Amino acid sequence: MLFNLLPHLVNGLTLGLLFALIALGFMLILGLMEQINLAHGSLFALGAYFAFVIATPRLPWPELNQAWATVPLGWRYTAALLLAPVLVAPVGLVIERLMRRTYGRDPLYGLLLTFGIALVLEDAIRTVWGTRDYSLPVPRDISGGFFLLDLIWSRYRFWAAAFAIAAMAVVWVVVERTRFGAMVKAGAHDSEMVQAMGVDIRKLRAGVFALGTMLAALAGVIMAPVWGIRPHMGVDAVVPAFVIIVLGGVGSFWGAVLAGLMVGMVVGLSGAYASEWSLLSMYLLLILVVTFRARGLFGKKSLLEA
Amino acid sequence: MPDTARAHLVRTFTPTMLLTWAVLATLPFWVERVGLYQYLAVEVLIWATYALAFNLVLGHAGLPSFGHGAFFGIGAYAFGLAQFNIAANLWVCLAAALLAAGMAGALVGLFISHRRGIYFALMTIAFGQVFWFIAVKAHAITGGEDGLLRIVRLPVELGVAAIPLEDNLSLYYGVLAVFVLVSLGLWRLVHSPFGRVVKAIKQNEQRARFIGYDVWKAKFAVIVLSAALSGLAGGLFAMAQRSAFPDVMSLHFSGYIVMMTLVGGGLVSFWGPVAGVVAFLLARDLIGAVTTGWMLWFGMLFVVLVMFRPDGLAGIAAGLRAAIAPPPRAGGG
Amino acid sequence: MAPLFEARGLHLRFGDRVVLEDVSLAFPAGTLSGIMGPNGAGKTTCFNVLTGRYRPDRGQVLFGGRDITGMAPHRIARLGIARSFQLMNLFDEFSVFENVAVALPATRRRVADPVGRAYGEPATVAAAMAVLERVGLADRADQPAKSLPYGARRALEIAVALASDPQLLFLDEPTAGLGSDGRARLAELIRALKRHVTIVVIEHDMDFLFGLADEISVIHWGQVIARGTPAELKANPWVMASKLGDGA
Amino acid sequence: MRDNGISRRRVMQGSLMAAALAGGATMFGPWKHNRVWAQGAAKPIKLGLTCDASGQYGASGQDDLLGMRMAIEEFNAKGGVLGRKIEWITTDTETNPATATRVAERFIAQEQCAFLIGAVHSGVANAITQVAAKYGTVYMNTNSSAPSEAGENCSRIKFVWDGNGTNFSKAAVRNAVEGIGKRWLLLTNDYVWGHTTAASTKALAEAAGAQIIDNLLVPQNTRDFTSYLLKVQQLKPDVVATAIGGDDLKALRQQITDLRLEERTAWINNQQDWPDIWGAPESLFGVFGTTWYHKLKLPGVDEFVKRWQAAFPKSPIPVPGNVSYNGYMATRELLRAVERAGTTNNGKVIAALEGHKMPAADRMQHFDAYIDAATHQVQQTIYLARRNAKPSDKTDLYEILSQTAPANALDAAAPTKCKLVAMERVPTYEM
Repeated sequence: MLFNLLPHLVNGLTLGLLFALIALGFMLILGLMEQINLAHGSLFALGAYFAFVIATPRLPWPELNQAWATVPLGWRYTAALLLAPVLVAPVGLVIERLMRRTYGRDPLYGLLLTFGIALVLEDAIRTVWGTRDYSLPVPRDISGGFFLLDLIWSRYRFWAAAFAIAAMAVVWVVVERTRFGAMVKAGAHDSEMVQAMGVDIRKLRAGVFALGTMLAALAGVIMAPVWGIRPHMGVDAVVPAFVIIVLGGVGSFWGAVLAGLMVGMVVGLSGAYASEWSLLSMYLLLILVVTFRARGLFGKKSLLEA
Repeated sequence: MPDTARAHLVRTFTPTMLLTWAVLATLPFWVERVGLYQYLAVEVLIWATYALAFNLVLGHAGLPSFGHGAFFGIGAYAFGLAQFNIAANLWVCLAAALLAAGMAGALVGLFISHRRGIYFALMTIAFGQVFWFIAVKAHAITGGEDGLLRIVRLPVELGVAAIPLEDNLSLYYGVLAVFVLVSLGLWRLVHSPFGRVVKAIKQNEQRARFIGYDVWKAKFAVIVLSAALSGLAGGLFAMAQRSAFPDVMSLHFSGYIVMMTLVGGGLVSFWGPVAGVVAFLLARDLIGAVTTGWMLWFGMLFVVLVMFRPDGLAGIAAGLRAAIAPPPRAGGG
Repeated sequence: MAPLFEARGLHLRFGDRVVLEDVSLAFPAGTLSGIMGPNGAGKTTCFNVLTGRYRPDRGQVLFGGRDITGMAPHRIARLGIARSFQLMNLFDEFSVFENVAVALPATRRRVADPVGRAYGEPATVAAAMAVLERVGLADRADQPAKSLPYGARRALEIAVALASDPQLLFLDEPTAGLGSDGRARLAELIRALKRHVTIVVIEHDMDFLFGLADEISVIHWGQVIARGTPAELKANPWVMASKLGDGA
Repeated sequence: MRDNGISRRRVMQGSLMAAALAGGATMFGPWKHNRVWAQGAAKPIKLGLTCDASGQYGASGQDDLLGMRMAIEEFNAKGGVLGRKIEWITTDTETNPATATRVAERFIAQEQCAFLIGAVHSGVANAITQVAAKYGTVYMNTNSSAPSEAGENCSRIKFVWDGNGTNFSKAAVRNAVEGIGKRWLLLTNDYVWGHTTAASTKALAEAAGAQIIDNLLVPQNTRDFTSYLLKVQQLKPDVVATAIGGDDLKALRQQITDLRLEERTAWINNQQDWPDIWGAPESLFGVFGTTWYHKLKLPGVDEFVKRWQAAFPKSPIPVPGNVSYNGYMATRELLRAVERAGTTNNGKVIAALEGHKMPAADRMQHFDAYIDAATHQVQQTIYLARRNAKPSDKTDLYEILSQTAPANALDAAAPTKCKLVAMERVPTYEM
């Protein structure tokens, strides 16, 4: 029994790490700026599409594209991984700029604004790239399968999980161990204090948003080979992201990580043993947990409840 | 102070109300002349009823529900299931739609009426997804994604006579009757003691509690009522569509009703949601006929409205009125 | 005779911070009591425990001999205890009239009525106007609450509390942000109210309180460090030296 | 003119309106018409093309549309039908039944379309059918292949042009049980199409002597199949028969080929649609079904492909596939039926379609096809194919393994489930 269960636990673990990665940027913006960014999913999708354009390659300039196509896939993929988040960041900054009008108002407006932006971006993606699916090519070294526990596993999945851990570690260091992080955390709770420290709060917010956006886009690039690339992928990502945030507790880094792992486990195990319920499982988990712990696992009281 | 007393006495019928009803009552006579069609008019009315019911939570109680499509959809399924399993009678089926959605609202309300702000919104999304998922999944009952088909547009049984609602025109007037009743009822409600207390809770929950109101109970009642009326609209939608589908319960559709209500100005105006529904459905139909990317444009319009005019069309109209004539003294309107 | 309102041995901790420690207070009917203390001393927290916002870890709150410890705020309010807030806490979208009208017992009794007209009865309007008359806002009844000047908002804050026709009225720093004119008028108002209702006032402003209160309790570090009439406290050099009243 | 009450009412409203406006200008709707008729010519015949442009089947719907447009253009090039030109209108049905209902209502009531064509999603097809049935409007379901379309959800006014799940199972299952192995695992999308298809596969496989060791239900919109694939590996079946649709299948395909699981187990898929394949050709796996392929070695195919390419040089998919083919065939046969009937009268057009035989050469398939009078489904050649190891060009993705004659792929149960209403009970019209 345990031997049969083990593969599904391992699967749940890797899946959970990926879920946590998807939720990370969402968590940053929500936890530090107390703004819900429902366009998170669209930024995630944009990251995947930009990576697709760079890696396949499908650059809009024919000559450059031809030259770039001769570069080995490994380099193109690496370039996509590094560049796509940078390219999506300006989109996030535009969203932040638009959102400024909602600061200080009911957080509902931020939610509505980003909902509208998400619809616009999804339709923009559809207009530019069409409704069809694309797949992101992955270098041979990190694709294909390998044997473990007498089963074939996807190599990419473990690579992606490792990458998720690395990304989370970087975010943790930035938020917990740098001056920038300290300012951001202070600014979230007392913007006057930060201004008194001589920091431009607007730049700080833009910085947080840019970071959150890049994380969303990065998650998009990482998830693209697993989920495929299509206009709807944004919604597929933002819904688990918010489930994880609420489950983990708004503003809690470790809450988001733990919640991501829990969701991954629940989805993975229910997929194997009660497959019809696997999509519903995360919502049931959410309702169950939040019924007993109103602010999620590690949530603190927040402005968002007002 | 007779002046003050008068300012707070709200009339049962107002010019806006009568004008809205009159425009809607004559709509079938000119809708085709302006390049539209009867069925669209039916949908406009149904969504308008739904939006008024939804605005009870969003605009009047300040509860941002992002899962209301669930109640609309449950109403639609309940209407069809009652028709097939209980009795093919309009009253029975509409009552079933109202009750089933109200019960679902009560269940959700138990979990969320003590939540606030964004937590409330997130929990409604979660519940909306659960209901949507169940609707897709329980195909033995709902027909799954194929939908619950062959729902009949039942006649209005009045004991001595039965008025058929088979064609779009008569259905339109049937739905109009419901719309008039619902809008009148909600108008009374928002100006009743209960309605004012809910409005007070929206503005300041803590204070409302300290002047002696059971805030959770009031919110619970609002959620149940709004869910039930949304379900009623859903039942009418099942009639119009002759079927019930899970799609209206999806996150997107739950978001659309928020958009319609907000665009119309539900936060500041009782009739705003109706204007929002008209704007949304017309835009969908008109822009949708030209380009498949209509949401791109409507979404941008929505974004601009949220940024600059969160009070929506009603706010813009009020602004225009104020620009033309000096503002009247504040009153219940 | 037992006091109208009594707190016995209240303890409250937030995490590892002790906020209230063995606080006992008693407010006899018909008196005006004051609670004094520096910022962060636990005055407002104490109010919040007394009015049901927080439940104490230990101790008892009695109203008219009845144990109301940990009772929900709306239930406590219905028993006849009203409070105002330090940070103003009004219904901003309502008119001045409606702020008061919604708090009337007559409206509260009809809360379950979803079809009748709110404030439709002449008696309701008269009751609301009477309250506004008492705080001097009757001529502003039709204005939106958010358009009122600061002093008038302070008065409305008290009017909302008064509207429920309480036996006991808690006022949390009613002078906050008021100039000397405003304070004088407020003192006038509170003195007038004192004839009808038992009042408890939290205040920074020692002079304000000394001029009004029958008895004052001084809270510091979550404890009651002194209690007495204004005259007794004035004679207590320790209280005076700590300049507790400073900083209005 | 419609010969029911609608037209009279419309006239009455018109006069009321005219009186109200006292001769005011009439406004026209903003619809994009494809007017091809000169002033004074006979009134054109209008077709409402109900194609998804967004949602799960957006890409397929637009490919479907190209086939329809090609047939219409061919008819217009030779003077239309019955001397009348053909106009068409399309609106995005969003892969959403509620939207499809509204679009169908508009096409019939407002646009006065004589016929409706198009669907990929069975919910959308049902929604359109219900509206069309109310008005008696003849409707061609081009590409929705749920077996229920020709079974319990059949309709007198609807004709189904695609092969369905049962047809494909019949073509594939017996050979696989005998040739590959008896331990079968089903991987089924958890909705109506998946269930009905899996049920028919199960029945056929068991009849052929196979044992179904498990049926894993996969929720719709599943993107990550890892837990199912692990389970499949643990259960070690000989054959995995999938009934996974649309985007879900694309994701599954990609994950299976990435892990090379196709080498360990035999996979049998139901029909695969060309627009779904085109997005990710490298991930084709197992054996699957189709009704047509653009490199079938039959007369007329090459010429048809060239015509299609010339007509739509900007198509995102460079060659026609089964979806576009079905759109073309449905439209062409509908217009031919109008010609045969000599009228647009719906009863006569339906009569001209029912039981109609279409020679193999004319359909560019291996066997003659016919429209089943009992179910209104086109009974046609079913092809099994697999990934082409030696493609002749970048569009040459299939290796056709077999062709099954309609008689051998027939869904025997369908006529017992399908109850067509009598023609007398269908509202009639002529436009």
